[in-house]
Amino acid sequence: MHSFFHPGSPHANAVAHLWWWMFGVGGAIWIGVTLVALYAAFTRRGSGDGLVEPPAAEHRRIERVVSAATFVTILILAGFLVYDFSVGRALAAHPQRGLTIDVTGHQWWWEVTYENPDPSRRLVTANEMHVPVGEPVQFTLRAADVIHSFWAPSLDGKRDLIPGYTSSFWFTADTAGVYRGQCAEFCGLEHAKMAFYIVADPRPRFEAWLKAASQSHQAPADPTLAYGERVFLASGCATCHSISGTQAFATVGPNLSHFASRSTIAAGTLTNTSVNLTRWILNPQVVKPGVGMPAVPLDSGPLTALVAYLESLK
Amino acid sequence: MPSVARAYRYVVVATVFATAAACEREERRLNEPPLSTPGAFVPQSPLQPGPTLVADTTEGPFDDNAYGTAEGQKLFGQMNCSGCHANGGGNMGPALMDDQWIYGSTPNQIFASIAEGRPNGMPSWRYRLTNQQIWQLVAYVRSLSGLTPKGARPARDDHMMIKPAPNQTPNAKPKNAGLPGASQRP
Amino acid sequence: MSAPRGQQPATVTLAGDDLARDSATLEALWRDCPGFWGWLTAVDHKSIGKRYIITAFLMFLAGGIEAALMRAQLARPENTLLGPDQYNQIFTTHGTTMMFLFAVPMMTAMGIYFVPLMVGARSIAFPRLNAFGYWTYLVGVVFLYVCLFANTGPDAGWFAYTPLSGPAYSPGHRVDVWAQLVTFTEIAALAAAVNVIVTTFKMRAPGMSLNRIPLFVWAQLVVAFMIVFAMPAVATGSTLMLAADRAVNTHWFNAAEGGDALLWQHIFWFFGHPEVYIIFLPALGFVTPIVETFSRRKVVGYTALVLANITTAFFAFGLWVHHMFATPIPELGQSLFTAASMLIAIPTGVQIFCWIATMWSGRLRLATPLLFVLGFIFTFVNGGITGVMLASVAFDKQAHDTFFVVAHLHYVLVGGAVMPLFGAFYYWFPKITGRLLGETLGKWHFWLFLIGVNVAFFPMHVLGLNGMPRRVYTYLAATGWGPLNLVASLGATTIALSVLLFVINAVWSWMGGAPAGADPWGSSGLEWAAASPAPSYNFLHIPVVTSRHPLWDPIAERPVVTGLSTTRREVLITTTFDARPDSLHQHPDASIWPLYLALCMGVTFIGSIFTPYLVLVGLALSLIGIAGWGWTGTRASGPERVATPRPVTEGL
Amino acid sequence: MKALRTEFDVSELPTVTFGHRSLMWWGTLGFMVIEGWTIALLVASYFYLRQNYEAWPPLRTPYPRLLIPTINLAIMLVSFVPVYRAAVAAKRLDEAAVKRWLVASSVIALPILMLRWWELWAINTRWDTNAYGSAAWVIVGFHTSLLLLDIADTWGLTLFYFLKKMPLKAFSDTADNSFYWYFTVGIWIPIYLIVYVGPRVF
Repeated sequence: MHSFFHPGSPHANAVAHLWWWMFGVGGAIWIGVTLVALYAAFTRRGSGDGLVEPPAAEHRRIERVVSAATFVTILILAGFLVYDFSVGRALAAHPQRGLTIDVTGHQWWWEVTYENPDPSRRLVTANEMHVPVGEPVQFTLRAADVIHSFWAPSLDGKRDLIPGYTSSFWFTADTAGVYRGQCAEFCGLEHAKMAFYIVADPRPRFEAWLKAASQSHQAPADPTLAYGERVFLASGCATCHSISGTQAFATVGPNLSHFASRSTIAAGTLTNTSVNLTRWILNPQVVKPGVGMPAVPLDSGPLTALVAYLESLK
Repeated sequence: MPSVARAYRYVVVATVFATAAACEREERRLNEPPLSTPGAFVPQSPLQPGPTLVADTTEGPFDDNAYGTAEGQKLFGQMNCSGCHANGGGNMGPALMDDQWIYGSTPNQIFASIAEGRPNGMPSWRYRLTNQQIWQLVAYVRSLSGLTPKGARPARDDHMMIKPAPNQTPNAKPKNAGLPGASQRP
Repeated sequence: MSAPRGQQPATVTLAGDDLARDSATLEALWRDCPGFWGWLTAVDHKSIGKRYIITAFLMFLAGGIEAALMRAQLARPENTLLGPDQYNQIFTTHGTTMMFLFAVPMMTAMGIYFVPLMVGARSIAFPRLNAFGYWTYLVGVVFLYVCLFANTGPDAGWFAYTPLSGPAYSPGHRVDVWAQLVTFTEIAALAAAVNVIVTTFKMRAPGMSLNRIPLFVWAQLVVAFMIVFAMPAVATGSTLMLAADRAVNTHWFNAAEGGDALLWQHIFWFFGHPEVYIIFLPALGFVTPIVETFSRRKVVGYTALVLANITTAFFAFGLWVHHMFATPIPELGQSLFTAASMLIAIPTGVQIFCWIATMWSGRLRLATPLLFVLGFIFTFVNGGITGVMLASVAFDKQAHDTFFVVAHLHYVLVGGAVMPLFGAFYYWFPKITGRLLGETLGKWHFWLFLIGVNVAFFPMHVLGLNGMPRRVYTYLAATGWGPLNLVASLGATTIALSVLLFVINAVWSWMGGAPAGADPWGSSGLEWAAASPAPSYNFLHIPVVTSRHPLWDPIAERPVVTGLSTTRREVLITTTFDARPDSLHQHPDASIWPLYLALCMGVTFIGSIFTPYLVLVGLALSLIGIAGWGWTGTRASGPERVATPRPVTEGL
Repeated sequence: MKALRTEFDVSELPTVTFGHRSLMWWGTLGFMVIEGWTIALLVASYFYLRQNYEAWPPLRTPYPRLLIPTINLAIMLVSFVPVYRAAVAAKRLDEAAVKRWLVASSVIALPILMLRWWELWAINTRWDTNAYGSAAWVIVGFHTSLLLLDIADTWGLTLFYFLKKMPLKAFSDTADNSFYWYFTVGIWIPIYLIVYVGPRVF
C-alpha cells in the first residue's frame, strides 16, 4: 500500500479527512467561480463601441456583491485555518516513548537500526523495517551525505533527513500490512530508486521477527554455502558489506545479515530472487546507474555458490 | 561583413574545443565495461625480482574526469586510507600530498602500489576493489599533490578540514624518488 | 513657464505638414543608428524590449522542449529514453530556464516596452542601463545552453539544495554554471526593476497622479520593488555563498565546520517565494486592461485592485517557510506561515471578483485576449485552491515534493502567468508590430492550450497523492503510476501543438497580418495614443492626463505638453506624487558601452569558475567600460538651466 | 485626430536639478537599497551561523585584530569632510572648489583602500577555516567591492574635471557621488562593529 488515499494510521487518517473537506469546499468554489464567469461571458455579449456606464445605484450593488464574496472567502479560509490547527495539534502531541528506530539516509539506500541496551542484540538492517501494529513507533532520522526525505504516504507525512540535524517523528500503524515508502527529496542520480518498506505486524509476529533478526549466523554446514561464504569474504563483498557472525563487518554498504528475509534488492528496485540477485551482482550499474556497488565479475561456479549463500541468510 | 563572419567562426571553434574539454571532465561514466589493468602490471612470470616495474604513462583514465576523481575521494574515505595516510598528510603510511614518491607517481605505478600493496603495511586491494575503483583512487591520489588537471580536481570535502582542497593545491612536478621510471631503466 | 491655472491656454493649430516635419525631426533625433552597428548600440526601450520579449519566448520554447523530453521519458514505467544523468540535467535546465530565463525576463520585458508608453514618456529612465541589462541576460542564456550541450548542464535542481549542490557531492563545474547563470539573470532583473521604478516615479505624463496610474503600471511598479528585495537574496546565496563554497572552500553550508544546510533553504526561498508573485503580478496587470477593453467598461474597484497588488507583495515575503514544512523547524513558526499562506488568497480573490463583476456589468466582445482571460480564471482558481490546501502543514507534509505540487505550481504559473501572457500577446501585438494576430488560429491556439494544460497537469494531482515523488527519472511498473503519466504526456503533446500554432500565427501575421490602426480595440490606455508600431520618440506631444482612462475621456481637444527640445533627446521629469512638470533631462544617445560592460561581466563571472585571474582581467576591462560610459554621459548639447531651490512649477 | 491644446509649455524648465528632483539621484538610491539589503542578508546569515556554536569566535579561533580596522574607520569618518564639502560646492556651482574637494576625496580614498587589505587579514581567521571565518570574509569582501566601485567613481569624476570642460549637470553627478559615499562609509560602521568588535561581545 503506497497511497494517501489508503491511510493505515490515525495520523494519515486525520490528514486525509482534512484534505477531503478542503477538496469538497475548494471544488465547489472552483465550479462556482467558473460558472459565474462563463455565465457573464455568454450572456453579456454584444457589439457596439459605446462605453457601458452602469447607474450609481447598480454600481454600488455590484461593489456590495464583490465585498460579500470577499467576506465569504475570508470565512472559509478561517474555517480551514481552525481545522488545520486542530489537526496539527493532534499530530504534534508526543506519546509515551515506545519502540525507537534509527533511520539513516545514504545515497541511495536506508540504514535501519533497532537500538538495544544490550549491544550484542543491537539490530542493523536496511531498506525494510518491521513495526508492531497499534503501538506508537518513534523514528530518529539522520542523513549520512545529502538531504533525503522519509515518506510512507499511507502512514504519515514526510520528514527531511538533513546533514547536521537529527529529526524525529512517530506514528501508530493501526492496520497490519506492508507499506511502501520512497525518498521524496531529490538526492542525486538514483533518487528515483530509493524506496523502503515498513512491515506492520501484530506484536507476537513482530517479536518473533526481532528475535530471529538479532541472531548472528553460525558457519554454514552445507559445502556449497560454506564455499559461498568464502567467496563473499574473498571477492571484495566484505569490503563494503557485513554479515553478523562472519569476518565481514564493513559499513559502507547495506548490512546483509538476514538478507534473504528482505523482499527486495537495491532499495526496492528488484524483487529478491536468485535470478535478480545474480543479475545485480554481475552488473549493478545496468539496474541502477551510478549506484555505489561495483560490478563483481565472478565465474558461474563461485557466483551460484555466493547467491545460494546470500539467499540462505534468513 | 567578413570580419564579423570570421569572428563567428572563431567563436564556433572555441565552443567546440570547450565542448570537447568539458565532455571529458564532466562525463559520468556510470555503466562502462570494467577497465583493464595496465599491461605492464600483469606479472609476466612468477620469477619477477623486486617491486614491479611499470611502464610510465602520463595520464590515468580518470585523471581529467571530475566525477571519477570524486568517486575516488569517496573510496579513499570508505576504505579508510586515512587510517595510515591521514587525509594525505602522511602518518603510518607516507604522505600523498607532497612531491616525494617512493614507488613512482605515474598512474600505472600508483595503480600497482594500490593493487599489489607495498612492503611495510600497504595492503593489496587487488581482490577488494575493481580495476575501475582503483583507477578512480589513482586519480584522487594524484589530484592530492596537484598532478591532475585543475579543472577536474575535487574542491572542499564536507568534513573537518585537515588538508587544503586538491583544487587549491598548485600544479606539482613530482620528484620520482626511489624507483626509477621505466624510461630510465637499462 | 507653464500656463498658470485658471487662464484658458491657447489651442495649438498644427497643420498636417507641421506634424510631418516635427515627427521627421524627432524620428531622426531618437531612432537607433542603422545597420549592424546600430543593432549593437541600440538604447531605445522598444528595441530592447522587443529583443527581450523574443529571446524570452525562445527560452519558453527551449524549456518546453525539455519538458517534452521529460514527459516522453515518464510516459511509461522504467523507460530508458533518458538516463538519470541526462534526466537530472534536463529537469534542472527546464526549471532554471522557465523561472530565470523565461518568466522573469518576459514580465520585466513587457514592463520595459510598455511602461514608458503607458505613462506617456518619450523614453525609459536609464536607456543604457536597460540595454546593459538585456546584454547581460543574453550572455547568461548563451552560457547556460552552450554548457548544456557540452554535457555541463546543471544537475542539482533549479533550487540547488546544499549539500547536494555543494563541492563534495556535485563534482565538476555543472553547479558552478547554475550559480553564475543566476547572477546574470539577477543583474538583468535588478537593472529592469530600477528602470521601471524611476520611470514610474519621475517620468509620468503631467496630470497622471498616483491615483491615475494604469493598473498594468501599478503591477509592474510593485513587482519592481519585489525584485529589489528578493533578487539580492538569491544573488547572496548563489554567488557569495554557494559559488564561494565550491571555488574557494568557504563553509557556509558545511555542517562539519559549523555551516548549515538549512541556511541555503531559508535564503533561497526568501527569494523563491516572492519569485512566484514577481511572475504572477505582472500577468494580473495584463488582465485588467484586457477585461476593461473587451467589456467596454471601466474596471470595478480600481483602488481595491491597487491595494490587492500591494498587500500581495507584502505577504509574499512572509511565506517562504511553507517550502520547508518537512524540515525540523519549530511548530509555532510553521503555523504563522500557514496563516500567512492562507491570507494571501484574499487579495487574489478580490482581484478575480472585481474582474468577473466588470464583465458581468459590461458588454463583452469574446476576442482571443478575453478568451485567454477566461481560461486564466478557470485554470488559476484551481491552482489557487490547491495552494490553500498546501498552506496546511499537516497536508503539505504529505503533498510536499510530490507530483501534487508539480500540478499545483503549473496550474498557478501556466494558468496564472502564461495564459494572461498569451492574452497580452494578442492584445498588444498590434502596438509592437502594427499588425493584428490572426483570430481564427488564435481561437484554435486557445482551445488546444486550455485542453492541453488541464489534461497534462490535472492527473498529476492524483499521481502525487498516490505517492509519486518529484524529480524521479523513472518509476517501477508495480507502482501503478503508468496510465496517468501517459495521459499527462498526451496533454503535454497537445500543449506543444497549440504553441506551434501560435508561433505560426505570430510569424505569419508579422509578415502580412491585417494592419492595425493606432487603436484597434478602442482601448483607454495612453499607449494607444501613439501610432502602431510606436515611433522611436513614442509621442509627438507628451499628453496631459485628466483621468484614469485618458482615451475614453469625452473631450473635444486633447491637452498636451509643448516645448520639448527637437535638437537633443529631452525628456520631461514630473513630480513624484501628483506629476507636475518639474524639469527636463537630456537622455544619452546610442552607445556601445552597455554591450562592452555586459561582456566584461561575462568574463568576470564565467571566468571565476575556472581561475581568479580571469576575474581580475574582467574587472580591469570593466573599469575601462565604466570610464567610457561616464565620459559619454557627462555631455550637454544645448543650453543648461540650473534649478532654483524651489520647484519651478510651485505655482500650479 | 483630435485637436491639441497646449496645457504646459515646458521649454523654460530647468535641465540641472539636485537631490530627489534628478533621475540619477533615484538611480543611485535604488542601487544603495539593493546593496544595503544584500549586506543585511549577509549579516543575518552571520548571526544564523552563530547559533551553531557555543563560543563565538569558535574554539581555538583567535579574536579579530582591532588596530588596523579602527584606524581605517577613523580615516573613513574623516573622509566625510572633503566629500561633504565637494557636494556643497557642487550645489553652489563653484567649479574651483569642486575640483579642490574632489582631489581631497580622491587622495583620502587611497589609504582607505590600502588599509583594507590588512583589514581583511585582521579578521585573523582564514575564510576556509570554518563557517565563522567564511562569514566574516564574505561580508568584508563584499563591502570592499562596493568601496572599490565608489572610489573608482570618485577618481573618474575627478579625472574628468581636469580632462575636459564639464557641463553644469556634472555638478549634480558630483552631489550624487558624495551621496553614494555617505552610504558606503555609513554602512561600514555597523559592519565594523559586528565583524571586528562583535566577537568580543557576543
